[in-house]
Amino acid sequence: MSAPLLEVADLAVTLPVEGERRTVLHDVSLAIGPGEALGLVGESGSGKSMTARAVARLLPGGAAVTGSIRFDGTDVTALRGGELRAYRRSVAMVFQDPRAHVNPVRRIGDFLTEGLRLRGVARAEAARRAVAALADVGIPDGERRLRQYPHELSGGLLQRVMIAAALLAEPRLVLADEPTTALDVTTQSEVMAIIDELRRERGLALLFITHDLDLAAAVCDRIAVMYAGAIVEERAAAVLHDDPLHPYSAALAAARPAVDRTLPRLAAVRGRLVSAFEAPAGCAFAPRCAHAQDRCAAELPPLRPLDGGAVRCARAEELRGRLAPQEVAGG
Amino acid sequence: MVAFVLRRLALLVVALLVSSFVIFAGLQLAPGDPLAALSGGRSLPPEALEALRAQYRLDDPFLVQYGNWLVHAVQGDLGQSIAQRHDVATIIGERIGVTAQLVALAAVIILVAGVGLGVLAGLRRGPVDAAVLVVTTLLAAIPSFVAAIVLMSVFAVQLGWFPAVGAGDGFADRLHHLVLPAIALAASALAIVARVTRASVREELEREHVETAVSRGLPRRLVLRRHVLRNAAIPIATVSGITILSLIALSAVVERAFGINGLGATLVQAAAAKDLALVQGISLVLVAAFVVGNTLVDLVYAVLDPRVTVGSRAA
Amino acid sequence: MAEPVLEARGLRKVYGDHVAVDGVDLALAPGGSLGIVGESGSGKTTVARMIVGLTRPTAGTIAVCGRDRSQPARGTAERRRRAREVQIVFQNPYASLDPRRSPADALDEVLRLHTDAGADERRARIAELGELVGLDERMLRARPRALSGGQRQRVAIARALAAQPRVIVLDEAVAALDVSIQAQILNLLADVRARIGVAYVFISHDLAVVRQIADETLVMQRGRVVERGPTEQVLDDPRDPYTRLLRASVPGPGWRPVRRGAPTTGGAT
Amino acid sequence: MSADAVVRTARSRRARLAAGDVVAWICGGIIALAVLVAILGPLLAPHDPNAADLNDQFVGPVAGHPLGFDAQGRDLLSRLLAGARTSMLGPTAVVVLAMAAGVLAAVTAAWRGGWVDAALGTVMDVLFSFPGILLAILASAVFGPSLWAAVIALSIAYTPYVARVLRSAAVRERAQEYIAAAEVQGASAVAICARHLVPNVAPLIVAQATLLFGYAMVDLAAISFLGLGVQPPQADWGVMVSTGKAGVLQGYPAESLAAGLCIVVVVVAVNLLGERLGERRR
Repeated sequence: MSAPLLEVADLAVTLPVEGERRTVLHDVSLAIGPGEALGLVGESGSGKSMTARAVARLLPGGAAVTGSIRFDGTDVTALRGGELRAYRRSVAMVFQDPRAHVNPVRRIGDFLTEGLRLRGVARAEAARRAVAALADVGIPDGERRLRQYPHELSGGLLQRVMIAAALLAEPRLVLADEPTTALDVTTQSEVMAIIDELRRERGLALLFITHDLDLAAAVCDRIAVMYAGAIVEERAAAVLHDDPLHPYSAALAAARPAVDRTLPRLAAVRGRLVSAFEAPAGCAFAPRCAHAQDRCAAELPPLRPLDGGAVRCARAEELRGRLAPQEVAGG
Repeated sequence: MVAFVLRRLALLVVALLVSSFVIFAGLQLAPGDPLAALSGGRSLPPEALEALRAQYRLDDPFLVQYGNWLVHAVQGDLGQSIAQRHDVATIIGERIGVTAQLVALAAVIILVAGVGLGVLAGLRRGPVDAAVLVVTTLLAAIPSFVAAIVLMSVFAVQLGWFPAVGAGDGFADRLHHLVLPAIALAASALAIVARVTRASVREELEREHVETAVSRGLPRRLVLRRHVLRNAAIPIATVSGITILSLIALSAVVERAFGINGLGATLVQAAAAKDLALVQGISLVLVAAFVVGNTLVDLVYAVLDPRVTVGSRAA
Repeated sequence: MAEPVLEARGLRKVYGDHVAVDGVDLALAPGGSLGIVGESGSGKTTVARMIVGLTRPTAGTIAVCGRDRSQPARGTAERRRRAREVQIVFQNPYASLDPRRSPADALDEVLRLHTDAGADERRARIAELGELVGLDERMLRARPRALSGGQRQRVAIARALAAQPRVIVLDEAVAALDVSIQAQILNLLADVRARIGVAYVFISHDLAVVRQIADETLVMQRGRVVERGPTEQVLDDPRDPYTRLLRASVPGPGWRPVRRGAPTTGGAT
Repeated sequence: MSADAVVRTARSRRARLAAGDVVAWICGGIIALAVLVAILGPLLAPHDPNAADLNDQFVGPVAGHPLGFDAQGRDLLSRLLAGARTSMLGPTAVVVLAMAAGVLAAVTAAWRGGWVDAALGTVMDVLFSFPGILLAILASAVFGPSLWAAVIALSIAYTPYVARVLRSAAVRERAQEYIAAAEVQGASAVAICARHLVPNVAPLIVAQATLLFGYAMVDLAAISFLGLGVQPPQADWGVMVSTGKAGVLQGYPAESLAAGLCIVVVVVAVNLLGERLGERRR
């Protein structure tokens, strides 16, 4: 891989909650090359959204960050003022809930052209580009849309507007935080296709955050799986589903019902989800893991390279090849 | 939008009709002989009583009386004040100016100081915010008449910077006379507006769409102006409007405290003297001003918030 | 099919000039499981609310155990009898429990409403219900805010079961849960049905989840049923173009998103 | 918890930790003291609050009379203590009446929705056109000046404010799925409102009642100040601010200021407490 565009190393974040500091991210390292798409997959509390926020410098006040985030070689955590704003313009964010993330009292046109106007683009030219961007995301009647308010658009359309706005900034990296979770499944398919197509066309790097392993696999080159504030596995998207290295990735794939075949029973994972701050010592997944041994609870292994990917499991080598989905069924 | 305006105007007419009816009925149904009430409890010669009976058509059915009264009221004839021996409309005409000026001056104070302090406190955490919070907490609890006494005691009696009583003549003198009363009238309302403004600004600052604006690398002043303050303006305008409207009635208290011969003070005198025609007339004018003002606030709200098409503002 | 436990004919619901549900027929065998699939605006939730009596149909009939329930209940006894026929589990585990009451309180309230059982008997029954859905004594005594989403959904299921209904309507009951927890609840629902023979109406937007739990499936689009049949047949061999589109939109191994050109969604919400 | 929720919690916790609950306890103490004085007032008064001696007119603090005398030579402290009764009782009555009517209207509107909601809303909108003070002045014109006429008038005028705020809270609560679940369980509307809906908006009801008390206290005192509420010579804080006005102009503001201060202190305490109670809900 060429020099990564985004490189996150040993990132840890704590937030003040009820007078104490809570760990939300405990050890996150990842890299995205120019034009590459990385899926960040996990369940609630895994820290996937917090990772995106840390990268976008959108953590709430009071957050304490250690480790490094480098974008194109610059240290993102140290940026201030104008430099920070310039960085934010080269990293575009697409949020989960477009309804909340677009100012309800300003027109779609204002939303789309605001950034362009700031860069000195003339009003008419900005409007022309906005209409073109809307056409790119599959909204044909752009002139009319520019005059509308957000509440006049459906959720699916508004998310396309959000994507158009992100692309208008001509970013090098797009952070998409569950961009289709609030949408219907048919709309999701379209919106994902749009993101995928435009990203490839323009050679943009993508950090795609989702809870859906299959969805991530469809549009990403590589996938990182998170659990309790740490990355537990990173693998090429094509092989992760069928040949997982970490028991949690395997369990996540197996717990999902299939649409194309009837399973006698789902391979549910026992126990409940834990967030980073309540994670036990040692491997956070150990209490729920079918393959856990005493040593798993004793020490958290580092993320180490294996089979072209990386994994954080003490027994990864012995379990290799034994975690494929059908093996877990019946657990 | 047009439908909203029409609906709101219809509601205005209904509110005016119902409130005028309540004012009329309430006073007409007052315990005791309406003649005694109309005469303010004075003993009048029989021919005067007869004239009153004829003037108010006391023998007509109640609704007919109300209809007559309303028709006359719309034409500007609000009857005669027995205690003041004058036409009610004339008395109102003479006194309404100073009250309007007083409320307007207080409104300016509220909009400048209240909204200003609120925005300042909303945007700056730390000592500025804490100071505004403490000051407004105190101010909000000071009744207008207490504020009036304190201001009068300090700035009129002790320091002698302002006159203690009266309304003055001519622009400069009138302004000089009305400064203390307007401050007394505005004090607690200003605090309420400041606190709502502060809370609204804070709330908008934490909105997701503001996060979007920040994430796009917009300069802070633009984020504040276009996204935070623009959106916070909606609740701020509504609350400021309602608060200023509440001063219309409260002006009675301040006028009494400063011996200003305005509409409110006259209303209080009339009520104490049971001068019912005058009470009805002034109440009608004040309620009408309040109701029309409320409609204006709703319309401003609709202009500021494109989401409004039907219904009224959120509570 | 045996005499259906739940049967609806010609269900229709109109809000102003918007037809939310338009001529829906359905039947559910005792102990059966019927899936209703659709996207937002399909009318599936309105159907659920009409079945349990939260929304009154504009036209059509609903009968449970042969008794009509299309009109509002008259009197306390009738209302409670209907409650013992059909219960519901909602989507949002954070809104479906009174934040001020523990699960045990919530279950006790239902038991008081529907049985003459004394305090001891009720306590035993609560423990039994807890055991059925996998809640221990500590969780039963906790405030809802101390419970996770999955645990709250177990409480909601226990509350629905407490009145011993013949039918439970599950309205997107696992949609808000994480995958690993969703699997637990789906397995639990299968176990409960096997153990006590209650019938399900399972409302969902998620075809894979419906496949896991429903014997028969209706596909709804804009208030109408566009396809119906045994779940495997509907999903493996969809006939209606809309069902095909839905089926093709579900991500799975080897799936690619497709762009269909101009948006089909309307301009307004 | 979603990332957004985590962020929001982190923010709001930070805001709340800025001030401890010490303030709430102090406010509670002040209110308790005021209530105690209202109940025991005349018993605590060292002198007869109505005993006038013109020789003592405007005399400042002396032994046995820590606050001095008013324009008629009556003991100021005794009058303040005696005045607490009407000053506290009036607002309490307004709060009870307005809250009862407001809660009933809000819950009924939220539960029934549709035309009931619309009709109640219209009634409230019309009531809303009468500012409290104006209604109280009208009431005094009809029934003659008295505390009780003012109390009734203010209760009516406040009801729409209470109803508006509580209605939107009740509508939100009504839409919660646990309420629908109770309906499906076959519980009656009254039972659901009493057992689930009202208890869950109770914190807001309490917060509203507290804030309302402050407004009522100020407005009732204003009406007494205008001479249309409590009638002199009975001691009342509002009346005392008014009767002390003559002294203010002559440079003896003690009576007005002392009575005004009593009002301000109680209202500040009540408002702060109400705010705390309102915040705790979120």
